[in-house]
Amino acid sequence: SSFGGGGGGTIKLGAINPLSGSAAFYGELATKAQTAWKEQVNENGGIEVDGSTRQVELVEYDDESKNSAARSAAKRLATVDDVSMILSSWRSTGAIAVAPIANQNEVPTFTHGFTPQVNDPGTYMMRLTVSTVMDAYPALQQVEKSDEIQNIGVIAETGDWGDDTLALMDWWFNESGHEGDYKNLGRFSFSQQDFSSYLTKAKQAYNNGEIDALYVQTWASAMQRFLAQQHREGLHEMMPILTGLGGADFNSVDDVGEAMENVYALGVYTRLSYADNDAIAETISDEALTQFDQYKQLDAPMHPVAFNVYADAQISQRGIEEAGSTEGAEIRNALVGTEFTTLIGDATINDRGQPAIPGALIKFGTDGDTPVVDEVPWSGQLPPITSIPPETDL
Amino acid sequence: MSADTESGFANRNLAVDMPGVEWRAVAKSVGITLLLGLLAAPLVAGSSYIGYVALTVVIFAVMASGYNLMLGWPNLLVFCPAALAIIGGVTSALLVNVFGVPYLVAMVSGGVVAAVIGGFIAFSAIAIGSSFEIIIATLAFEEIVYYVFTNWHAVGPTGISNVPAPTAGPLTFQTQLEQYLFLLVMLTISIGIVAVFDRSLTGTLTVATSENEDLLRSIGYNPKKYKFIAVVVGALLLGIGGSLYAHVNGLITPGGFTLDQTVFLLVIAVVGGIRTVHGPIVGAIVLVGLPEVVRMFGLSNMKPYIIGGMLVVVVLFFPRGILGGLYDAIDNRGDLSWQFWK
Amino acid sequence: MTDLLTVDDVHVSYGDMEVIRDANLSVPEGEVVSIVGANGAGKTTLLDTVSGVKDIDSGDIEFEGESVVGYEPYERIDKGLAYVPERHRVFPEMTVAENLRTAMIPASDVDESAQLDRVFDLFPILSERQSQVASTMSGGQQQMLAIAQGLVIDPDLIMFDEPTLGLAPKIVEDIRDTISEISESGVTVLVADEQIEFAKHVSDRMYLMRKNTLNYLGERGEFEDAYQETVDNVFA
Amino acid sequence: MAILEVTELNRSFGGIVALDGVTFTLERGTTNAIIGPNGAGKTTLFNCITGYHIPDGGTVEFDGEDITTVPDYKTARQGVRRTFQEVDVFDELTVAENISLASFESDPEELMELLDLIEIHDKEGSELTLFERKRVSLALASEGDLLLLDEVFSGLNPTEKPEMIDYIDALAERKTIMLIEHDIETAFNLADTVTVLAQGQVMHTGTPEEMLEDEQVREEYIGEMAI
Amino acid sequence: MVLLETLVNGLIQGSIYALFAASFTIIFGVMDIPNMAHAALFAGGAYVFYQATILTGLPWPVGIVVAVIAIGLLGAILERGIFARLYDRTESEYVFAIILATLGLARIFERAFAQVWGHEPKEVPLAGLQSGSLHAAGVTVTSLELLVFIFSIASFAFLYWVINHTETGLGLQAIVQDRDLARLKGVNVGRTFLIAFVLGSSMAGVAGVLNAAMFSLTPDMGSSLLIKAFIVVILGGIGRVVGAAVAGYALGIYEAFAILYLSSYYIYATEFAVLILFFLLKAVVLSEGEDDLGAAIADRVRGLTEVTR
Ligand SMILES: Nc1ncnc2c1ncn2[C@@H]1O[C@H](COP(=O)(O)OP(=O)(O)OP(=O)(O)O)[C@@H](O)[C@H]1O
Ligand SMILES: Nc1ncnc2c1ncn2[C@@H]1O[C@H](COP(=O)(O)OP(=O)(O)OP(=O)(O)O)[C@@H](O)[C@H]1O
Ligand SMILES: [Mg+2]
Ligand SMILES: [Mg+2]
Repeated sequence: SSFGGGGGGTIKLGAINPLSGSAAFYGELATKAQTAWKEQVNENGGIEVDGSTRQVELVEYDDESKNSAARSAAKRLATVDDVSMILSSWRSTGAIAVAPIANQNEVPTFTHGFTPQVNDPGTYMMRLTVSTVMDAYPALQQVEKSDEIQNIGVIAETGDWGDDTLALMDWWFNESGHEGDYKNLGRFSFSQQDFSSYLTKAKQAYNNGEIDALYVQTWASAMQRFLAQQHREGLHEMMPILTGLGGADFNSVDDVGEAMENVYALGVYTRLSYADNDAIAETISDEALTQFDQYKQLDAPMHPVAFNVYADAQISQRGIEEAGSTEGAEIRNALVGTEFTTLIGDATINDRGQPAIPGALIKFGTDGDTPVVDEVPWSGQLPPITSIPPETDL
Repeated sequence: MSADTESGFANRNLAVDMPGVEWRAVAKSVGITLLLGLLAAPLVAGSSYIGYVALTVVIFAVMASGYNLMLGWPNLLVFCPAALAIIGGVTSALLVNVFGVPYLVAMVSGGVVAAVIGGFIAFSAIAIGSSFEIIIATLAFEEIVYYVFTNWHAVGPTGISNVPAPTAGPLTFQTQLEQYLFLLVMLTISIGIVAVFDRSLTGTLTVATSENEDLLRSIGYNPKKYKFIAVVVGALLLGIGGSLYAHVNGLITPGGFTLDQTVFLLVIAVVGGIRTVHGPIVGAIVLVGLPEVVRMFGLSNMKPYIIGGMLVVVVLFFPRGILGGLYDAIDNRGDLSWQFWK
Repeated sequence: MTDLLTVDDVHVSYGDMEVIRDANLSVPEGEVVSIVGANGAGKTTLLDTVSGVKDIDSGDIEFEGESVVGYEPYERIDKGLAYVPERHRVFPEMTVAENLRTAMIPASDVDESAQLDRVFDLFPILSERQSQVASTMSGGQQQMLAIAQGLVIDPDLIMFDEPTLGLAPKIVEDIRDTISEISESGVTVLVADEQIEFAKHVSDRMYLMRKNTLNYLGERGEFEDAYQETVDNVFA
Repeated sequence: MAILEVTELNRSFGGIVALDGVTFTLERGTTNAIIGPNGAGKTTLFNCITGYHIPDGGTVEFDGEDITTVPDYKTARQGVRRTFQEVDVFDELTVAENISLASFESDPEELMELLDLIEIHDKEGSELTLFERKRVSLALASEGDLLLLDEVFSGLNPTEKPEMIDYIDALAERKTIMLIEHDIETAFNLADTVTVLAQGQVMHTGTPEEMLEDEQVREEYIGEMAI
Repeated sequence: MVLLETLVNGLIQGSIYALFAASFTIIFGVMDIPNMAHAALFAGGAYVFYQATILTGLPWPVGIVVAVIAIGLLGAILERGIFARLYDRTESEYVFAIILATLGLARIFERAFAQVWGHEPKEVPLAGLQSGSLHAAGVTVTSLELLVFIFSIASFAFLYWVINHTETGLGLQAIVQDRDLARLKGVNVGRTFLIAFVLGSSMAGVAGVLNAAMFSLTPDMGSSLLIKAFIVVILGGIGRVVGAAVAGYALGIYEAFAILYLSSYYIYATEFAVLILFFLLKAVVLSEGEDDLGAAIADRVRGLTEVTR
């Protein structure tokens, strides 16, 4: 905004991506998706603000997968670069570190952290990303519906997401009195390489009739390792594996091959990758499919995480256009409560920054050794859930 | 020549100086810190980004000063400064948030709790003796602290947020400049503590422990005592640094105080100059500032190469760190008048 | 009689400080030659250069008729040149047996067990303490081990730097006898020592190292007087 | 009055018996030599007296007080000081700093005067020659009433030895001294009494003259060369 | 039944620790180089293999050979270019120097791997071993797991032989204890250290290939194993090959059983607490002048029985 008013100035947007460190894989995808989006927007003239179209300038910083770096990046974006919005910030603890700066400086910030901690009313931290609690919801629905699955074993990460998951299980089965029960089979660390001992424990519980299925809470690459290993040990032949986003959205479902057999996973962005499957296509709106077709023309990664980042950018653009301003507070007002159509479908964001987005529970099978969608036991809008016990029921 | 030496000796009158603290040297160290710190204050005004960076520099300088006390004087390779810092930070944040204790009291309590834990660490490290075993045992301790905090409800993996800004009686340090001045005072006090230690018999004896324990014992000193003091005082400063971190940033998370942070503090101490009073300040400026410079030149992508390369270069060519190397160069030139600020 | 070792016009320095100036030395095969001199005179440095631990600035060192300048210590040892350094330096955390085995690494063709028997014969305590860690041995025991390390490689020339340091008088006598014995068995010996009495006793020839220069004092029968003269002149 | 009384001292390391019932007494103000073969236990004896090692059995009394289990840094304060067989000084400190560190009551300058260290007071420990190091380590040990000196003459050349004898003589005027020495001539010159230690046991005690006359001592330990 | 399976799990987990720790034993345990970039060499081997086999299409044995050569060469460059300049520093300076320099290198390597091959986790098939499996006594293991187990045992056996029964091994110990004396006593100091470092690096490279085949390949694949390797080597007793092997498997087995029975957050915390207690205990049991824990304990026991007799 240093260029002053009128149509000449660019709109500055920030991005805090992990380009190194443990989350670097996501940072890499985010950069590519955001760059493709920016180029597309600028080719079309830019973002329309208050009658004039302005070009987009992206300022990106590496948060090194560390909170302190994320925080100083946010501070820099807010004070030195004076951006109108921050398109991405990663990890839950990263979001917590960034939140005060986003709020103080009134910079709406899209986060990919899953913690409810930044979801105070009026927050500038927004997301289209599923929270840990939303993550497990469709799977729990499946337990409710299914006659075979009554009791589930739970394997969760150490740390806050795992805590949230177990708290949800506790609330669902014990407090809310839903049918069935869960058994905590242990916590593992994200960097874990070997899951043999957990698998042994799960097998034992299954053989003793204590559980009928296994819920695994983890994210992407760890989930990939888990699935590969349970498949090697033949666990999928005995019992279904239930999981959230991690099971469907990791790098490439194809890599895991046969291991996807008998896996139930939450698909949100992944649905697009399976859009040629009829059952899946039914869960996606036509408008979303059109937008996705346009996305495919771009030089952007065909990866669920990239779809999510792209959708964030889309919503940001609509927000700015809707607000007719590059002022953070006005953009936020425009974002909250408005229904936007993105390539992942229709979505709204509430005053706590939480989204309501479409999703589906996908049961995978295999064709030879390529995973295919077997059926879609559940689809619909995932409601915003901001705390445990959940304030909103499905 | 010999007359010269003798008069030199008489001037130094070391025999008398040795047991006490060389207060003038301490005053110089403290004065320089305060002076240069105040000169930098205009940069911090407003809510400028450079001011924000300056706050981080000062906080890390305080923590690294504490760590330097453990590494530099008794040469103990204690590998858990981050754990001590977060113990101080969490103590102080909880005291203020939960019990409404005044900030200064909470800060000192944070330091004291860290110092007590530091005492246990010192005790164990001294008993263990072998340097690699000390490294691993303290690293293990750091992991335990991490597990305990992430699993403790009062802290958890997402840490404590909404930690209020530091206060002193009626004063609240809210703006960047206020916080900077407060931090500068704390840094000056820390530097003073390190300088007193350095310029006292205790400091000399602590250095001697790293050189030859048997000899030290044979002349009537207990090396364990001096190592213990260095680690405990170091832990005190780390705890206070952790408290400053929590309250200035408003947030403290266990994940931010693991091995990475320890390594960062180690790098600050070594790059600045182990066993130099001002080394941690120089190290903090370089290591907190460097990424900003890298960013300014649009070399973010190259950062791991730049930082990694710098470490290799420092190790190969400046084994005593920037300040240590500078002092050596000045010493070698034999120009004693320059040593006034050592 | 041929010279097994000759040192020709050798200059050595540490940094800018020249510690050996123009040294000339010849050690005839089968003889015991000693170098005496005060602390810091440069004796150790000279032995270091012969062993290859320290490089020379100029000059030549010939062993068995060939120049060894530029050869690494392990190459010289393989040629039969052993060196027992001063102050009983042994590998502290190795046992006695490992210390001896290590010493034999560079010597390619020795009969290991025969050599071990020989040194155990000489120092029975080493045989008893084969599995004791060297650093826990007494000072004198470590010195015995250091000497044994030199002997086990069955050298043609063995250099001793202050071999009697810290040894009890009785053992000193034993060492003296050993030196005579190995000399008789055809091994050439070069000793550097401050203990003139000891040197006098064992040597066939003697050199005096003084202020970085090496002076030849003469053969047995001559050097006593020559030494006394120098001592009177220099140290008076 | 006896300054040091050692009674039935035992110490072994694993299977190695280093001290085996050592008993002796030192009179205040005397100079005493300990001689004996290598590995006899001489250094171990010093280690046990000072509390560097705690003996397995037996007692050490210093000035009438039992110091058997008192650690070395405390016995050093009580007045038992020693030098090490490997000559030790603080390499990173200057001579003057070294000495003032070790002096509680005595005047460091006077001590430096006595040991001719004034000239080199400003040199760092690492820059010293062997003889200088020996003098500094002697100075470090000089604070006590009882000085235990472990082979202070070894490695000194014939011109330095007499100087060292002078220094020790000067100290002996004020202190009780016990020295381990393999140089029989020097030891016997300095000592009022001589103790022969062998295989961890006291073989003989007596005056130097008596030792020289003792057949067994001469044969097994001294040999003919040393005299 | 479950016990047997858990034991097998522990052995597999232990094999992975052992696999990494074996190559670290020679570099850290014997040569005293706390190489923080060891995990990068480990991942590097796997990337070279990945490049050679998957991307270039060479057969897997060639891939292994290429990985061994490439990482060995990298090790040689590091040893000559950096470590060799640090050996004559004083002990604590040396430890600082190595830790910092190798931390710097680790960052550089990780970044370079990420830039060349990307952050995306890679599947690295190795001769179809992942899918082959063996069943016996109701326990299933894959051929790969079996191979890793055998390979880690073989690595330790090989190291044991190198360190204790070859001149290189003896020379290596001599160098570590007193570099100058070793040179003087005729150890070829430069060559011995170079050989040992190259050996350790190549072993790390091969271990990396196996690890990537078992799980997946990322630039930071070895970093969580590095701290375990430190623990294993130190627990085993610096420089003791058999000790390190035992410690590696013990750690794996402990974790397997802890998951089964402790079922809590505290598996790792207890692991670390035990580690600290072990060091303290060792410090208490070993009095001055002793350095062999086994001997010291035997000594204490002997002392007790003598008293009671
Ligand atoms: N590594 C070194 N660096 C610098 N100077 C050295 C080094 N080693 C020896 N010198 C110097 O070289 C000179 C000769 O020393 P050298 O050790 O050869 O003497 P020496 O005759 O063996 O003495 P001593 O009888 O004490 O063993 C001395 O002045 C010494 O200070
Ligand atoms: N820490 C130890 N561990 C094992 N054995 C030891 C230890 N310390 C000393 N010894 C043994 O105890 C015996 C006595 O050693 P000590 O050092 O007291 O001998 P010394 O009389 O001083 O001999 P020297 O004249 O050679 O110095 C020796 O056999 C030695 O090997
Ligand atoms: Mg010498
Ligand atoms: Mg001794």
